[in-house]
Amino acid sequence: MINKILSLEEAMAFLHDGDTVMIGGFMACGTPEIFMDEIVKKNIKNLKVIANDTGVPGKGIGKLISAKLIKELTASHIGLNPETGAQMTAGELKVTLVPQGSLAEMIRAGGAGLGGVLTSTGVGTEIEEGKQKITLNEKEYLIELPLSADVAFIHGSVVDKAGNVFYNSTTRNFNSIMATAAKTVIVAAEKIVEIGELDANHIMTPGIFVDYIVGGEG
Amino acid sequence: MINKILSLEEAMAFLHDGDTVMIGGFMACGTPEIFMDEIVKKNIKNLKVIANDTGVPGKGIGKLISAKLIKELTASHIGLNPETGAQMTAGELKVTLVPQGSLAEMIRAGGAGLGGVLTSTGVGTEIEEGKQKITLNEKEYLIELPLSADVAFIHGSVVDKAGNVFYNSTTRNFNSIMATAAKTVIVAAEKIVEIGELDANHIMTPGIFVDYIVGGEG
Amino acid sequence: MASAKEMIAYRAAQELSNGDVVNLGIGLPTLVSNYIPPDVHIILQSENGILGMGELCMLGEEDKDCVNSGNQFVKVLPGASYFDSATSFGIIRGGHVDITILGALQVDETGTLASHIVPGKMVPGMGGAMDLVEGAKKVIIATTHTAKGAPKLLNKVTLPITAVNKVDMIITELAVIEVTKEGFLLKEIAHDTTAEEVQNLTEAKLLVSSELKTMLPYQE
Amino acid sequence: MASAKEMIAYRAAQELSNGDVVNLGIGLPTLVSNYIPPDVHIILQSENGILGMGELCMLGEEDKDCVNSGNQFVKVLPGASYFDSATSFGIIRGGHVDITILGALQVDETGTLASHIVPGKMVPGMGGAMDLVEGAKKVIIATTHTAKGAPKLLNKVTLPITAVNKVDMIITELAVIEVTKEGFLLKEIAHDTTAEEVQNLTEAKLLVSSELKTMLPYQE
Repeated sequence: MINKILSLEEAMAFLHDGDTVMIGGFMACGTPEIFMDEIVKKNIKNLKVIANDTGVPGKGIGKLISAKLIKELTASHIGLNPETGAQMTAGELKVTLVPQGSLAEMIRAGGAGLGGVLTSTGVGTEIEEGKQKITLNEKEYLIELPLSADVAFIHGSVVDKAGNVFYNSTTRNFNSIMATAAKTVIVAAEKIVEIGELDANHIMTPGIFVDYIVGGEG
Repeated sequence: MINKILSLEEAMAFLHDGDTVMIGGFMACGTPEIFMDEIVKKNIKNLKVIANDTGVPGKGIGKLISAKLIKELTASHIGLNPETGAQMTAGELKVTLVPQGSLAEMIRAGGAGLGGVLTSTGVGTEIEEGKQKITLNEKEYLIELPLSADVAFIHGSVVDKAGNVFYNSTTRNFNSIMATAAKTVIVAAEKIVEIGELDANHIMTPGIFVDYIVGGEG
Repeated sequence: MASAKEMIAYRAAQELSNGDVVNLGIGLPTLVSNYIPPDVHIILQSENGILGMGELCMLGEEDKDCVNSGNQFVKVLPGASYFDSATSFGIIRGGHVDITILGALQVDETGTLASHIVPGKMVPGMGGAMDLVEGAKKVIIATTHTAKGAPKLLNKVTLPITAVNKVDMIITELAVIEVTKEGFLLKEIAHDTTAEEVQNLTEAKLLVSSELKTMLPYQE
Repeated sequence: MASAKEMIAYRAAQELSNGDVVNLGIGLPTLVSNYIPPDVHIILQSENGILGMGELCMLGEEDKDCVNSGNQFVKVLPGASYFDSATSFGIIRGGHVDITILGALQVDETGTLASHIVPGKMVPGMGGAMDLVEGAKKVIIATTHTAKGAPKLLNKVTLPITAVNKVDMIITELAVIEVTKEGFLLKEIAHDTTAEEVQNLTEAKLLVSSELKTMLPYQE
C-alpha cells in the first residue's frame, strides 16, 4: 500500500505560485485551516482560487485574502469578508461571481468528465455574459463549463490511510466534489484511522481521489 | 408527521397503465421485487420503463418483460434477458439503448433541474442519432437531455418513517438518483425504523424525496 | 409593538403548510421560523447541506461542524440529513423545495427580482439566491415596503437582476401582494393603512383584489 | 497447456502497476485478476458501485447486496467503498480509472472499437462500455486475435462503433499491439509465431517495432 500521509511541509511542496486551487468549505466551516495557515507562512502567491466564499477576515480563506495571496477568485459570495470587496475595488483581485448551485455543478462536471451542464439559473442576468446559451423545448439555458484545478485542499473529519474520507455534518459542502476535480488532492484530516475502520457504506469520498493526507486539522 | 407507510396494494394505486416508470437496480440487485410481483399481479400495462437493464427472466424487471407489460424501454443493457431481445425483434417492445453513464446523468439531471449535460460518450456512434451536438474547445459533445418519470420504484435497505433511505452495499446503484427524478417515489423497504434511528450522516436519500414506504421487501 | 420586520416574518410564516420543504434566506426571512404555527411541521433546508434544520444553538450547545448557510451554529431535528453542495442545489434547482422566502432590493411587476448586488456599493455575490429563485416551487419575497421611503416594488427592476419572472408573492409590513400575469395584485393590507397609501409607496400600479382583506395582525 | 484466453489474461495482467485503478470488462477481461503479480496491488472498480472489489464469493460466502457488474457475488477488500451509478460513471468518465481492459468484436488501426452490438444477431446494449472506453486513461483490448479465423483487427470497423480513436493497446494470444498515430505497432509476438503469421491473421497493416519482443509466456 502506498503511503499517502505527509507532513504539512511536504504537502505544501505540491502548491506553486500561480496555481489554480480549489479550497473546500462554506463560510470556513469545513475549510482546511492548517493549509490556509501554511500557505500564508510559505507566502505562496498569485493563486487562482475556486471556492464558495472567502470566509471572514482571519478565518478560512479570509487568511489568504488578508495576506493578499489571491490574484483571481471564482466564488458565489464574498459579502462577509469586506477585505475581498476592497481588494476587488482596488483592482488587486479579479473576482468572478457564480451562482452557488452552478459553481457546485461546474466543479462536479470537472470531476465527472462532463463537457458542461445546462442550467436556467442566471438566464436574463449578468451571469449570461460571455456564455453560450441554448434553447431546448422553448426554455433557455446557459451552458456552464467544467472547472478543474491544479490542487484541491479539502477537509476530512475521519480519513483512513487509503484516503477514504468521511465528512461530519455540514463540513461536506464543497469538499467532496472538489476532491474529484483537481490533479492533486490533499486532505487535512481531523482524525486518521487504519484502513478498514471506516464502513464502506459511509465513505463519502473514495480513497482513489485523495493523493495525500495531512493530520493535525481541527 | 405525515404517515408515508402504505400497504403494497395502496402503493400500487399510484401506478397506471401507460405511465413512465423508473425502476432501480442493477441486474436485479437493488430492484424492488415486491413491486415487480405486484405490477404483474395487477396486470398494469403499456409501461414506459427507464432502468439500467431488464434483469434475467423471472428476476427483477425480467418479471415485467415475461408478462409483456412494458411497451417502451430505456436501458443500457438487455443482453442477459433474451426475452427482451425477442420482444424487441418481434416489434412488441421499443428499446432505446443509452450508455450507462449517460443514463445515470440523464436521470440525475431530471432530478436536479438541469436542462441536460454534455458528454463525449457516444460521439461518432449510433448514439448520436437525433441528438444535438456541440463543439467546445475543439471537442465534440452530445447534449443528453434529462429524464423524469411519473413513478419511481426503488429499493431501500433501511428506511425511517420520514422516508430517509440507507442503501446497503451495491444496492444503491440507480435507486438514489431515481428517487430524485419522479413525481411519485415509492420505496420497498427491507427494514423500517423510527425517525432518528438512521444517522443523519449516513442517509443517502433524504426523506423529502420519498412519498411512500412499503415494507416487506427482501 | 412589533417591528416591521417582525410583522413581515409573522405574516410570511402563515404561508407555510404541514410538510413543506422550505428554504429561508439570510436576514429577515430567517425570523420567519420564529412564527410558524405549532401545528405546522415544515422541513427546513439549509443550502450548505441540511434538510431538517432545527433552532439556533444556545451558547455551549454548538457542534463546530453543524452550521446553517448564515454560518450560525444550528441544531438538527430527528430525521435530518446532510449532503454536499451539488446535492443541495440539485434539491433546490430540481424543484424539491416547496417555498423559499427571500429578501429583496427591488421586485418588479413581472416578478423579476434584484437582491444580490448594488454596483459600486454592495457586492456580496448571489450565493444561492439565483438558484433558489429559479428552482423553488414558490418564491415569496419578505421585505420592508420601501427602503427609507424609496419604493422597492417597481415597474421595472433597475439593479442587476437576480432572476427573471420568478417571484410569486411579496409580503411587506403594509401589504400582501401576488404577482400575476397582469401585474401586482393587492390581496391584503395592514389594519392601519389603506390601498391608496400602499399605492403611494409603490411605484408599479397595484390591482386591488375584489376580496381585499386585512393582514393577519402580529401576535406574540 | 494454457488456453488462448488464459494466455491473454496473463499477459494483460502484466500491464498493471501498483496503485492502478482498474475496471475489467465482463468475460475474458475478468480473468485478468487471477494473474496479477503478488507485489502489485491494484484497486478494482466495478461500475455498479464498488471501488476495492475483491474475489468472487465461494458458495455460502455471498452477501446478497454485494455483486459485481457481471451480477456475481463478490467480496470487497479493506478500504473499499460503495457509491451510486452517477458517481460511478463520474469516476469512469472523469478519467479516474487508470486502465480498463475490455473485450472486442473489432478494433481498427485508428483505435476505434466495436464491442457492443451485432445488428440482427446480438443486441445486448453497450452497458458501461462506451463510457469506460471514453473515460479511462488507458484502454486495453484483450481478445482472441481472430473470430474463428476471421480477422478482428481491421483497417476500419464495420460493426456499430462503441468509441472512436480510444484504444491504446491490444493483447491477443499471438501479439501485443500498440495503437499509434501511424497505425498498429507490433511490439510483442508469442514465442511460437512470427510477425508474418500475425500479419496474415490481421487485416490492417502491422508496423513492426524495431524492438520486437517475445511475449512473456504464461506461467501458473
